[in-house]
Amino acid sequence: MKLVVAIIKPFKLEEVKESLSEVGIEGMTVTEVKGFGRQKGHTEIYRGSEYTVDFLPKVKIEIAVQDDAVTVAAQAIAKSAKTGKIGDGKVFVLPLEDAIRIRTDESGESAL
Amino acid sequence: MKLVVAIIKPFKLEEVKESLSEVGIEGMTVTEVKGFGRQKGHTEIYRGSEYTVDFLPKVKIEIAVQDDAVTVAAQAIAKSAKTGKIGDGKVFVLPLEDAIRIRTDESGESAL
Amino acid sequence: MKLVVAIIKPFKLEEVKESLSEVGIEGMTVTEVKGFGRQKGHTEIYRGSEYTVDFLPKVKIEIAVQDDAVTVAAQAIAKSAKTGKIGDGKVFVLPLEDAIRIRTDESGESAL
Amino acid sequence: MRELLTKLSGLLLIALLTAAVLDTTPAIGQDEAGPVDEYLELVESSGAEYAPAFDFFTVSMLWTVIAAALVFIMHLGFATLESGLTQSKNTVNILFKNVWIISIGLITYAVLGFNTHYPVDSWQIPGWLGINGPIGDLNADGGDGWGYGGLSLAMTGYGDFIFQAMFAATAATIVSGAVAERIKLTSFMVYSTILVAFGYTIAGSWHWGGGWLSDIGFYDFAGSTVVHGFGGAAALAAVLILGPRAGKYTADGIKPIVGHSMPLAAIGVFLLFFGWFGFNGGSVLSANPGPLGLVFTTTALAAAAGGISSIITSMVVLKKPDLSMALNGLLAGLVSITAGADSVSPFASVLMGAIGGVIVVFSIIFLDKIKIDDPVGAISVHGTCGIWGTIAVGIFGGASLSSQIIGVLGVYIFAFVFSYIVFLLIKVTMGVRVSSEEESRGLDISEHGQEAYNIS
Amino acid sequence: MRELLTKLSGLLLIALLTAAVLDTTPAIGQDEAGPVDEYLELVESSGAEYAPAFDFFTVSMLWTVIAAALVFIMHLGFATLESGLTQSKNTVNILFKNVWIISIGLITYAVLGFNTHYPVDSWQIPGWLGINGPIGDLNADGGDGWGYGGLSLAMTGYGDFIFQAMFAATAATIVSGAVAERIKLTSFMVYSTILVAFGYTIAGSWHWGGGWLSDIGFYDFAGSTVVHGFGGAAALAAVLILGPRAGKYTADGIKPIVGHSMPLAAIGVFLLFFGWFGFNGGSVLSANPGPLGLVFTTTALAAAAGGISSIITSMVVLKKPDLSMALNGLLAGLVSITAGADSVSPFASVLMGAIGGVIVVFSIIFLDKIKIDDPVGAISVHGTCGIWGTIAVGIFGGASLSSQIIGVLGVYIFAFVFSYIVFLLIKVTMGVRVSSEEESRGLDISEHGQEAYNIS
Amino acid sequence: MRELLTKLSGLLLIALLTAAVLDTTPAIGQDEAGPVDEYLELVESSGAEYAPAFDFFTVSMLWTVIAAALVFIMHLGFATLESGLTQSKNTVNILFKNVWIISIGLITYAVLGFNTHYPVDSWQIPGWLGINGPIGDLNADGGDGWGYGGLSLAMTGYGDFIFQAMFAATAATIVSGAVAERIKLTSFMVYSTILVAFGYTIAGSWHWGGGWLSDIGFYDFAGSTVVHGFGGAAALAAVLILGPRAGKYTADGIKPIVGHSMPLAAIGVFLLFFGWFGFNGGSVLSANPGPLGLVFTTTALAAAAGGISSIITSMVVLKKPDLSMALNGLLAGLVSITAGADSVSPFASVLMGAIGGVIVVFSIIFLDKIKIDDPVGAISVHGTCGIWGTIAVGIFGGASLSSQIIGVLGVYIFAFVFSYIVFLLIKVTMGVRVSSEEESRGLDISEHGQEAYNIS
Ligand SMILES: Nc1ncnc2c1ncn2[C@@H]1O[C@H](COP(=O)(O)OP(=O)(O)O)[C@@H](O)[C@H]1O
Ligand SMILES: Nc1ncnc2c1ncn2[C@@H]1O[C@H](COP(=O)(O)OP(=O)(O)O)[C@@H](O)[C@H]1O
Ligand SMILES: Nc1ncnc2c1ncn2[C@@H]1O[C@H](COP(=O)(O)OP(=O)(O)O)[C@@H](O)[C@H]1O
Repeated sequence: MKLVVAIIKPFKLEEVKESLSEVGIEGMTVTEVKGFGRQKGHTEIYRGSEYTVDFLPKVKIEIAVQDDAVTVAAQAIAKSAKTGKIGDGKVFVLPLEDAIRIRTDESGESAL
Repeated sequence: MKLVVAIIKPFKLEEVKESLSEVGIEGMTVTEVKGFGRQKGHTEIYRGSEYTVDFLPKVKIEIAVQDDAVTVAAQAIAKSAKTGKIGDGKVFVLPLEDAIRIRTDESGESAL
Repeated sequence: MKLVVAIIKPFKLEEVKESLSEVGIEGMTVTEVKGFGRQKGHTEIYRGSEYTVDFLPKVKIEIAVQDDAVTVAAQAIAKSAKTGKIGDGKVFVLPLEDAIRIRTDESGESAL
Repeated sequence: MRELLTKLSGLLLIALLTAAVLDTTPAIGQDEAGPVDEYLELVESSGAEYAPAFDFFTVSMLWTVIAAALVFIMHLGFATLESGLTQSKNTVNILFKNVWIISIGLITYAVLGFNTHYPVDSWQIPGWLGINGPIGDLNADGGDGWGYGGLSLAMTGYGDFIFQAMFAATAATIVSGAVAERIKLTSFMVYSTILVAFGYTIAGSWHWGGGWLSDIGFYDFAGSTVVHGFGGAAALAAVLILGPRAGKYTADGIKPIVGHSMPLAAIGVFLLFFGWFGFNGGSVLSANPGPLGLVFTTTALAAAAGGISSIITSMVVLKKPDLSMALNGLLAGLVSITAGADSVSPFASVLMGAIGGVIVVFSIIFLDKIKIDDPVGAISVHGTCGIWGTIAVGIFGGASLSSQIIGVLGVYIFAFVFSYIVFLLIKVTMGVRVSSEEESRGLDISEHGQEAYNIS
Repeated sequence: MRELLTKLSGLLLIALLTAAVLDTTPAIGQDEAGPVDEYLELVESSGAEYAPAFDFFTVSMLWTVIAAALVFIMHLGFATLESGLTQSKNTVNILFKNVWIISIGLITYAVLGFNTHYPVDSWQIPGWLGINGPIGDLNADGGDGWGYGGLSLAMTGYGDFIFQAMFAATAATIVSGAVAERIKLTSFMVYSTILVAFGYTIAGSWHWGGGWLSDIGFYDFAGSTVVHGFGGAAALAAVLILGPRAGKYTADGIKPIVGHSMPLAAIGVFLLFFGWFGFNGGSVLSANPGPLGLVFTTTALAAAAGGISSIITSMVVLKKPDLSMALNGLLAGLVSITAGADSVSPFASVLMGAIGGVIVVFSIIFLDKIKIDDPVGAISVHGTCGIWGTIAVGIFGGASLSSQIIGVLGVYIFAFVFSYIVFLLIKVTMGVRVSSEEESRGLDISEHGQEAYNIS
Repeated sequence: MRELLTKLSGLLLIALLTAAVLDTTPAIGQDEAGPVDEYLELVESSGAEYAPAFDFFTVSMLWTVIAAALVFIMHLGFATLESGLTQSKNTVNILFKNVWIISIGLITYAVLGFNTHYPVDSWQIPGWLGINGPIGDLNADGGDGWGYGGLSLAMTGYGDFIFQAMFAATAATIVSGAVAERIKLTSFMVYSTILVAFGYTIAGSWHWGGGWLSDIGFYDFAGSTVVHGFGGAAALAAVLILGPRAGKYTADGIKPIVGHSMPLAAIGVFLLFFGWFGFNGGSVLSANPGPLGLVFTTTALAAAAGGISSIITSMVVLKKPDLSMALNGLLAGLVSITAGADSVSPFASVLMGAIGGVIVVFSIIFLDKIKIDDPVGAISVHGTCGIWGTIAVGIFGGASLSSQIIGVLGVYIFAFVFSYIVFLLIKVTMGVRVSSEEESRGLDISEHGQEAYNIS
């Protein structure tokens, strides 16, 4: 199993979620994060002094999938999250050794 | 070493924390996340129009442990987080190659 | 590739970010988390009853790097995040099997 | 002399003539008739010699309606204070309840409250019970002049009504805070309606309506007992039936359920303080300069003293300067002076407020000890301090101590019993508490399908 | 008799003598002259026999300025209500707009608004258009006494000005809520300035300025039509040109854009309710006890009825007790009574408010259905209920139904057309809408480079 | 003629007779005596011919206490403004300080402030220092009628006290904002107590207490200098000793520490604007229609002008429409008009406010440049604009420019030195600043063990 971790632009979340369910992926965990990379932040001003906000709001999606589903999932995300503009984000793939469904104690792929 | 990642229902956090310390696990990192899966969200209404809230509030717990402690940890979590109702969540186990304690620069298992 | 995950004290974030860019690491994802470990929380009081706040605010930094950059990154973080006081946090290193840059579909190291 | 006399008479002549024909031609020759014209007619019609009294009547009436507006804003104070001291997952519910309370409070007061609060001569049980019908045109039959209540009331019928109507909902609001975060919405809507329509007005009629309490010389200037005490005692009964919030009292002690926004709580308390100037000041029932100034002074000083003493108490007893206690302390001072604001010295008002500020801290801690869960401290602030404030008039204000005690007992027992019975009936019929599932999820989503905050 | 007569004359003599020399020697012997001295001189100068009227004048003037302050606080009400019912990423922008509106509203009213609102004899088109210049020293030429407007106005020139000035900005505020979250700041600043300076004042002159509407006997006590209706109709025009917020109306139906803070929204509505006592009560234009009490009562009861009926409606129609609807219901009740607050019975006021509370719910749902996106419901609350409130005076208040209808048509059409043209001109010249990029990012960052919340 | 004369005398006879026996039998025959009765007696007792003056007295007294309530609400304004412009980790601390300030301010004013502010004849150093004891029963010896201060004051003793008492705490509140986020709580509690008890009242006695400033003809209507200037200068001294917040001024320039809630800040400013009508309007010290209307108008127009000019300035200088600057601009306008609200034309008031709005922006930027860290801009708003407002009366209000300058110098220097010494003494004895550890963690947890927000 793999853990597919994607960092995307917040307003793309809905789209990504839909394209994932199209490829049969119904489970995921989402976290609000702040991103730092090529895409630069913006400058704000407060009571006369400027300052730059480096970190941009992003959304992190974590999905545990069977090995064979990795590419489908990654593609689905990459396709639906793309705007072509800098800051679109990343998809990371990590090895996942085990998974347990708390409710049923099932483990392994059947837990996903 | 492994990184045990658990997604649980928020109100179960205290219980999980306690059962973990019972098995001698004192360190963990907790994140508020939103979950999406079999458990369906609820519909809300605002000024006359309905809409569904898909994502449910969950809590993510990350625990770095020695290899031999994985099962204990996973069991402790699974046991204490279980309500038997849909949406109880998952426990994932990821390989962890190295760990460093920033304060002391210790690394490896001694850093946990 | 590796995923370097660091848990640090919030007010150290700026420093860590700078020392990372010094070693040429420009990309990272940051999450506000709550930490639990050796460092104990504080007790608060509300309307006459005391209670302890166990979880301490921490910041999690995730950085995907090439294998050869891991030590540099880890060192940079450890150095800049250290206060020597309990609660400084951890650096974890996880294996990363693949990475995709959504904008360009580049994958592997070139995606970082 | 004779010459002058003639001259005077001349002046006088013009004066009276002008006045006499005012309704046909305006005084200072100009075409359209205006409010001043009409006013002069009114004055004339009641006899020119009453002009000063009439003006006083007008000033007093103005103050009465302004005071009514000030009492109204107290409801925003309650709404924000209650929201601030409870969890954000129940905020929509609390705000909603407060919109309901002020609305239903005003309507029921028009439908039957006013005439039940002031039965005048139509009691079913003289001095004890006089339930009556809706208000009519209160401006009719001289109700818009001092014809209303004769010289004994310096306001019109509507002025009297609207000022008292704003008070009515208060009782229900006090309960609202104490039962927050676990009561079923519809049940509360029914309960609060019955409480403001019957409970509050019947108890009130005993004192302000000229009932048995006024006969025994019970003294409660603006309602430490008949308003705040009533609400506090009613709240206690409701809480006893309802039980504490889930997770508040555990095996290993009290687990505080922390309020979600201190700024909201502070806004609430300052608005209540602000509105209290109308609550106590308006209870002078006229713009009489002497009492008015005294009431404003004693009210403000008692609040301040309550704030300070509660701060000191929290620092000594709790080892922390507790904001929520300081806020309750201000209110404690206000409740403690409400019964005697017009009849004690500034010095006494400071004492009364300061003692109230100490009492409230211990009362809150004590109620928590005996597992009576009052999220906002309403029972302590209004109930406990209401007792103290009323008794204190016997100590500092020259009222008969025994009458004060009888009054407190009478009203508190009635409020408790009335509330207990009504709440129990609702419990057996429709239930009073949400499911533990709904409670942990929060009433906003489970009862309203709405969330209070949506930061994006 | 003769003997007594002499005695009386003696008394009288002393009285008049004392009065006559008051400016040289204070009445109750003491050195420095004070306000009471001056006041007595004023009274003397207008003839001692007018004393009561003069006092009434003073009381009425006091009420006028207090009412002005109450109307002012309505602008905080609007600011918080609008902020609460919109997204947090646009909050700075909304607050900023409200600071702008009240500021520019007051200034333009001094520069030309007041004299355009009340052209007196200087109309360009009699009864229709009388644009005039800035105010001068309104205390001059007896403007500080009842010389101002003779006995027909119980206030000074400045009293009249400041009370009306506080009203002026309201129209723009109503639009502000409807166009929120997508309008370009600078464009709104220009638009709102023109609207308050010309649009509102011209339409107002037709009725309160003695124009053609007052001639046909149109009755609008405090402005259901000329204030709220005007704002609502102007808002509708602006929204039609501006279009809905991105993502609100999608292929698969309406996607609600949820307000970010219900406590802010509730604070706003309660403050508006509070200020409305000045809005309606002050429109009595004097402290005349009869009407004043009636107006306070009808205003409060209508609001309460609107709250209750909207709650019931939302429970029946939406199956949920919707807080945002309950809040709008209170306002709906207030708008519905504004035109007739002084001329209907309490019973009628309850009816008028209750109907308003039902209307507003359906109006909001309907506008959403036809894809008119009004984030705060301003068009429904002020526009739709403004119509109802004005017509209702024809039903319950004895006004001529036809005149009422003509008045509504006249003002609404003018407001709509005026707003449409101005907004269109601004669209073609400077643009009215932010880029979709800026909209999704939020106006706070894109327009102000500031964020409303920074929880650390 | 003779016939009529007789008739008149008849009327007169009845009038006087009735009046003469009013205390025994009520005027309009009915059993129980009420406020109007009592009032008529009062009128009688001071001589029927003073009736109008007496009514004026009553109206003025009513306005005085209402104004006091309006000034009170300014303290909620300060509390919310300060909270909004600072970090959420220090919010409990700021709210707590504001509860403390209003409480201790009222109490100390009763204990010694009032009689030190107005020493009348008991000066230790004539015209400079007159520290005196607590207030007694101010209603005694005619203090509840115009016996109090004779005709020169249209209020009772308590009216005078409560109105002035509400002002007193203001000085400390101004400092509170400037020293926020790093001052030690207990130290601030001691400091603020001394400042309001002695500093403010001594400086005030120089002008309003009939001291040397009033002798040289210094003119400060409602306190641009003696209230706002005093607070601003005292704040400057405290900040100089205290130093800036950690991390504000770094090697690579100014790092703004952003306020955590703009809605709170906006609520604060609007409430301050609202309360200012009592602050300035109440300073007319009577309900005299002429000045009252003028003061309301100049106050509102100056605020509006300040808002607009600060908006334009921020757009030009900072390239952004800065909300926090716009909010400060409104306040700047208000402070700028406070000294001359009763003595300048509306046009002048617009100018004064507009200039104030420009000054405040540059003052804030300048103070930041020279590393004087004032989180809420209190020094600029109250201190800098206080100078401008006072001088402006010499330019637009006909006051002597030299006297104005002397007055400003006198009060500002005294306030600065007094505050500096007191603050320094506290620093050496108990310390004034929290540890950097506590500062970065936030005062809410380190000082109060409480958090302001707990969103669940
Ligand atoms: N090396 C990295 N490790 C972890 N997250 C990264 C890394 N590089 C980028 N990110 C995340 O991806 C987001 C987008 O990256 P960025 O470089 O800004 O644009 P792009 O992905 O289009 O090149 C960043 O905001 C950050 O959250
Ligand atoms: N494939 C997945 N990858 C990551 N997180 C998941 C996955 N499936 C479920 N989750 C997380 O687990 C939570 C519970 O899963 P759900 O399917 O709703 O109930 P259950 O675990 O009882 O079957 C989800 O809300 C989500 O946060
Ligand atoms: N075993 C662990 N797994 C995951 N996170 C941990 C673990 N131990 C500690 N942490 C994180 O590191 C933080 C600091 O650890 P702590 O034990 O308090 O101090 P130190 O790292 O100096 O020993 C904790 O707050 C927690 O967020």
